[in-house]
Amino acid sequence: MSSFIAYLVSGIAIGCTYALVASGFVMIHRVTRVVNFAQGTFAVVGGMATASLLRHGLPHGLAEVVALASAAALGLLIGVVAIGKPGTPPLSSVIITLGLAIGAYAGEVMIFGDQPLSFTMAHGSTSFLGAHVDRQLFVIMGVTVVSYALLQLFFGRTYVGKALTACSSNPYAARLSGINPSRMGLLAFAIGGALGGLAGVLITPIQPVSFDSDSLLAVNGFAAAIFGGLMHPSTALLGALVLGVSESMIGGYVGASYEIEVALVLMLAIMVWRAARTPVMAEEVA
Amino acid sequence: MLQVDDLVVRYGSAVALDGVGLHVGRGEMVALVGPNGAGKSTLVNALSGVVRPAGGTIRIDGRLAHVPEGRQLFADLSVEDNLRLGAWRSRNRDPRRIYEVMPVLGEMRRKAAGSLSGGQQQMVAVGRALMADPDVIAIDELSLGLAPIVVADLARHLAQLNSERGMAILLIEQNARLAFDLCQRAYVIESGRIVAEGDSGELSRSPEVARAYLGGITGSDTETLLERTAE
Amino acid sequence: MLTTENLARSFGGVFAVNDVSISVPKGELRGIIGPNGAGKSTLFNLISGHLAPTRGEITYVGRSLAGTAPHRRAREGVAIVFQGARLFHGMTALENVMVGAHARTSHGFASAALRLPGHRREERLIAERAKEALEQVGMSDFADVYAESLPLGQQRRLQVARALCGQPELLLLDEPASGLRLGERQILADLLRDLHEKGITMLLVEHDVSMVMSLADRITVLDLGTVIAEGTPDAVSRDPRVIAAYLGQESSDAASR
Amino acid sequence: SGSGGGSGSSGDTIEIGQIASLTGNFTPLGQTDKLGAALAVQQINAAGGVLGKKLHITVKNDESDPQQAITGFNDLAGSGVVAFVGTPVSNAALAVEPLAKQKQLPYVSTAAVDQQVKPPSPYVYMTPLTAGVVSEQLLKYFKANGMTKMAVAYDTQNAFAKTGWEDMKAKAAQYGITFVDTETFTTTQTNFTSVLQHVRGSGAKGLMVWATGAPAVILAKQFAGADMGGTKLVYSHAEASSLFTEPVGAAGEGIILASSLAVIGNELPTSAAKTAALKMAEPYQKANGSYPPGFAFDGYNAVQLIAAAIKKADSTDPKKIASALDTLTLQTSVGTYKYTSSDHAGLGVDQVAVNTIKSGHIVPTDWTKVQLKASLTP
Amino acid sequence: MTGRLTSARLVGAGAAAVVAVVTALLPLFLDSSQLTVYTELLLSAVVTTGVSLLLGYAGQISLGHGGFYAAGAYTAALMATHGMPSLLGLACAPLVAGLLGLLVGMPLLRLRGHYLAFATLAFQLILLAVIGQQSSMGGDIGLSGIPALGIGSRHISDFRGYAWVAWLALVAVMILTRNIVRSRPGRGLRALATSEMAASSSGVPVGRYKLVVFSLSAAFAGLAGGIFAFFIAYVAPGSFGVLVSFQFVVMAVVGGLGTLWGPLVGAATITLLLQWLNDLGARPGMPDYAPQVFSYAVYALLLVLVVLFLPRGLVPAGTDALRLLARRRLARAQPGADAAGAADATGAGVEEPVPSPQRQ
Ligand SMILES: Nc1ncnc2c1ncn2[C@@H]1O[C@H](COP(=O)(O)OP(=O)(O)OP(=O)(O)O)[C@@H](O)[C@H]1O
Ligand SMILES: Nc1ncnc2c1ncn2[C@@H]1O[C@H](COP(=O)(O)OP(=O)(O)OP(=O)(O)O)[C@@H](O)[C@H]1O
Ligand SMILES: [Mg+2]
Ligand SMILES: [Mg+2]
Repeated sequence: MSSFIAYLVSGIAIGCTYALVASGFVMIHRVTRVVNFAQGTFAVVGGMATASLLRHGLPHGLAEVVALASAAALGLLIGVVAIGKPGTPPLSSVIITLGLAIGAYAGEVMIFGDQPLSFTMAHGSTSFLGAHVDRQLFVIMGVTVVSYALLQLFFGRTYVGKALTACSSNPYAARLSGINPSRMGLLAFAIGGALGGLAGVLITPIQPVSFDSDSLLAVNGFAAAIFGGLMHPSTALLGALVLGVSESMIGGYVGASYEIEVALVLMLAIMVWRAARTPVMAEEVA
Repeated sequence: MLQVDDLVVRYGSAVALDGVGLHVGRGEMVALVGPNGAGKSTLVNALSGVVRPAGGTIRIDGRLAHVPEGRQLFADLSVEDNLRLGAWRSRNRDPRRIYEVMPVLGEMRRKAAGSLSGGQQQMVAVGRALMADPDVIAIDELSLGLAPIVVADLARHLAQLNSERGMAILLIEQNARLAFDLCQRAYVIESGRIVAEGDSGELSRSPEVARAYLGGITGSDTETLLERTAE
Repeated sequence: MLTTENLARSFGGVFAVNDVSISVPKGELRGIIGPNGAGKSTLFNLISGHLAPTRGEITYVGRSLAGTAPHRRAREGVAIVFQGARLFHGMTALENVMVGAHARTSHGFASAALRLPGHRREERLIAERAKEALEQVGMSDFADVYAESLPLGQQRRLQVARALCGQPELLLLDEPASGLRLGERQILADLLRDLHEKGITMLLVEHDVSMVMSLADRITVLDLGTVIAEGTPDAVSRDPRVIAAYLGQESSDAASR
Repeated sequence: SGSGGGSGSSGDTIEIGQIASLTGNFTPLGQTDKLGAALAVQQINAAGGVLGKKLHITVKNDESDPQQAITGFNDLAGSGVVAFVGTPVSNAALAVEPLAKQKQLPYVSTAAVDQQVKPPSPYVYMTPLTAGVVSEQLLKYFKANGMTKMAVAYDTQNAFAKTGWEDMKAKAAQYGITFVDTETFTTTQTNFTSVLQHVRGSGAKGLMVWATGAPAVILAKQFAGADMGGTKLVYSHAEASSLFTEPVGAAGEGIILASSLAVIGNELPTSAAKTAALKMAEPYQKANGSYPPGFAFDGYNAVQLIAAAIKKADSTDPKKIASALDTLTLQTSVGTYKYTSSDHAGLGVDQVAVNTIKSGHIVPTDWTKVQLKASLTP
Repeated sequence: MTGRLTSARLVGAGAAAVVAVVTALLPLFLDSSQLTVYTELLLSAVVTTGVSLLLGYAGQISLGHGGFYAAGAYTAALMATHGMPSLLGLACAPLVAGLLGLLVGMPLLRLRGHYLAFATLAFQLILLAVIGQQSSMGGDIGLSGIPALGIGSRHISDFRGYAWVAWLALVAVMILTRNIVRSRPGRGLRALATSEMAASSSGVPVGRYKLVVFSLSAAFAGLAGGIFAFFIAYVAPGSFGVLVSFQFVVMAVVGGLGTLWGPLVGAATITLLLQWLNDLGARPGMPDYAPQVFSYAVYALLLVLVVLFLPRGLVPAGTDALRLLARRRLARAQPGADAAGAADATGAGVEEPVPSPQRQ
């Protein structure tokens, strides 16, 4: 039983980190239709910046905030390159983000070095329903719940949130209504950067992060985000939890080597099943 | 209100508009007619700034709203959100005034705009532009896919906004008779050039215009449509 | 030729088409009118196979179409002109029309890849038919223009040409005249009359009432997903329910004049 | 074929080729490997070179990728090098090794994977400790410290880790050690909850980890955060450098890890071995700011071995260099290599130290201190 | 009009022939390391041609072609190491990959857009993980000692032979692609890329076409993989990572989607660029972090610039420039001829796509 609890909690927490990366994907895609493959980079920058700022003597709190701000600024920068030039088709923007993700390696190696960095946020472990659980996991879960609630409210309830959605739904019509899709897109990139950075800040204490940790984070985050069609935060969260918990459970009860395969097969099965039930009509709006 | 001089628009090396001049005064309703590919949509796209002109000047006093050709909604958002976003630059975001004109939309306010029928979508597109409380409205194909009753209602409503609030209207309409009857003045555009302009009554009496845009098998019904409008 | 029996389709519990039973004999031009949201396009989507009915049955030349994929229906002669543009981007107008010939041709990947002689013959045939179809809708001059850069009116006509290139036996037309100017409408009307004379069965949805009235043999009126009237143009335009739901008093007078 | 072995180098230089992972996952290994080799070349040339000629080394980046390693090998082989310092990436090393045989060019590998030399194949030699000798020494340590019930976790995607574990498994019974729990993971794994949970439930006295790079660090971190009671965490020699101790930080305290003697050069009792280690370590530290990791010693030694073989063969003919290597004995920075035609690995079990991490530094365990005193001081 | 067209076509055919001959003769003048690059480049071009057929024409994105590449390589490697004739192994490589494409495509091609991109990516991850656990397939460590390609006792003994095998494969794949694209099924593919509804109502069997083209492009990748296995003589899951699949898509986009020559140009550009950066960074005198930082930064910079300023890719940009040049020269020769040029420019040459009225 205590094993089960341990797997469950760790699965949920890992799922939450995927969800945070995913939320950045959703944020950016929902506004710009660009799948931002530099999303993992934000997490890396967030995590590594926090670690190295702490090493340079900045206090907790300030270090995290500065790191998040840098991730947001990086997001803005990537946004400017990826969608700043009018008429860049989404596929080109996607390739650009991929290129920038690789280019970011150069900066990261120069600034943070090529070794993994880590730091401690919440100390030690605690006993939870008979299982030993790293305290950091609870921090991750708490922050994720709050961010998702805010995100959901933002897109679902606020006027600006609707305007952001409108930009990807039909940029032409958005412009006609006076909404500036480019500016909104940049805003989304900045927020997406901050969300990615947040994921990094929270993960680094349990998983040291190096400049090339981005691909794994990006793949898992993308997997979760795709679950919600890169559009719906709540389904993305669900996808992330399915992914995290199933990985954890399979790792615990079957064997760690099968974790990824089984989780991916599960996701594929759900996606195909869902697609089989939606007619082409629904996807090709007339 | 709206003043266009010497407007030139190119797509690559093809010239879509070639020195177009046009004027809509406050409280005026002006029709723009012309065959397929004449450059009407290009002109209104230039007005709202989504197409960059290669030359000429555009001056707009106040707020311009644009009903685009072929619907163009935010398909994933609800009807109500579509309408509210029309008021991005205005303060009044209450869509009820639109529901009064088009009650169907009120019934469907929660539906995703993309799942509406073609005609219903056109209503949303018109409604969204009206939400902006514009000083000038450019409507590209008003009656596209709309049932006759609805066209009549909308035409009446536009006329009312025009007379009561002085809203200037530039109307592109396939049904030239409707356009001429609704608007005081009209321009005829062909191959990117204005070829005729003037009082709609006079224009419709011109034999060339009448042959190209008014006569033939259709059209007789619109007279009566407009009688209703005038009521 | 085509019959529907108690055909129904709901979206989230609301019926867009509800118990529609119509029967269109071969060679008829049937007009379908009704207010916005009456279910006309939904009906077309059911017939062309893009939507599965919630209930009911569609029979085409004596056979049920249940479970038949859209491309099979196309091969059996059902063609559709969609309400939206739905053209193929990155292809010229001529190529767009050539795709329409898929319904009547057969050479596949293997014979194309190996350039078998039959393939060449068929390619020539397809190109001829496509040019002919473009000619019919009066768009020969635009053969080499990319479809997405055509103005709206031309896009509508191109769709008609694409449908014709498949040599259909049943042609579903969803507002083919929308966005067309008067002169262009007349050309289209002439074309439809021509096709009618050639014996092609047609279903025509159009909000230009006088156009439908002048072309159709019979008219079916839909409202809220159900048939509220059916008959000759004359009879329908005098039907009080139709006037109340769709035409409005005065315009029905006009239509019947 | 387009490339010949080339019969030595022209003029007054002797060309040596090096393949190293300058980018990709194994960058730190390749970078330090390259620095070590460069230092050896510099020292040899400063001392007058070999056979009156200067050594010149050309480095090809394998991007941590076997395919690129092959590209690099062919490139260098075509340009007439007489011998190779091999890549530290074990998978790449396995891919390149057949080419060395085919092209008949001596290839001194810096990858720690036993398959290269087991069985010994002509032209292929290695400088790092083999997993075999490391396993043996660690098993001895377990036995001496009463850690008879052990758990193991190894990276299935890493040739070094896999063979290391297989070797240890084969010898365990000999030393009375039983492995009560076997855990596997992948190079990219980031969550070790299940591994730790299983180990906790197995009652093992220690967890032996065979891995390199990121997973080793992450596992150590999560081990520290999981409250594992008295269970010891044990690593192989792959982690014996600041590349591991720095990112692990405080979570590393008390971890047991193996290494070559050179890695703890400063801690060795005064001896020829210490002098040899510091001859490499001190200039390296001066130039690069930190004590050299094991990989740097590997690169350094590879060059030393090649140079010694050239001198012994008195020729730059690759075939003659190879036969010289087959009978070479050389005191190097990490200890004494004794290559024979049946042993292309050269180092013995007494060249392995078992250490622990104390305030961020790698220091020998008491057990090793006792042993070293016996073996190194006369 | 037709006169102009056929002469243009003739010029095109002539240029293609010249390129073919030059590339066929090139291996004679390359040294062994250049031959390696040459061969890897052509193999990438073979896979990219498939990816481009899928993405550029049929509009279906795959981030999993590295998986099919691996499938071909493993098929050839396993058959050859089990003593089967190497030529049979090579022949089976595209077959097995194509079959796998069919099998995988059946469920996955129900997905569209980003979903499909993810699903193919996941397929590759799963495939590699499964291979990694099969000790009979060499596991994660890989299979080495793959015998050389040959018939009976005659074997390809040097890299030049493989360079020509790769050349043959590329020529075959390009001819096949050209023939398909310019034909009835090709038009069907291009049609379904924009609207599956309209395509199916025109009689295009959308599901089947997608499956066929997916499987075909998988087979291309498998063929390249088969040659790769014999060429490198070592296969391991690590050689077919996810980044490889991304790389193919990047090559296709950089070269120009929807063009026949784009994949080759894209593959050549990217491969040579990477090779150049690699050599440059490892030069003596470069700082330690140089290869690392340098290769990332320059690669990213060039990629971004190309995509940003030539969004349609290198090949379309090149042909546009050539056409412009030709027109200028024509205009200078006979001043009246400019009008002819203007006629075919409708639509094609729009510099800044109008925020297009989508979803009509
Ligand atoms: N995006 C584009 N790229 C290239 N050419 C275009 C583009 N949009 C329009 N054109 C061309 O510009 C000309 C004018 O088109 P426009 O859409 O303005 O005509 P229109 O008068 O609105 O026609 P319709 O009545 O059919 O809507 C046409 O020749 C058309 O082909
Ligand atoms: N995918 C869908 N999801 C939900 N509702 C739908 C969907 N498609 C159509 N509807 C609804 O079904 C009803 C009928 O739509 P349909 O498009 O058939 O109308 P129509 O008769 O063609 O109208 P119009 O003349 O405006 O084109 C409408 O109320 C519409 O909102
Ligand atoms: Mg228009
Ligand atoms: Mg409709």
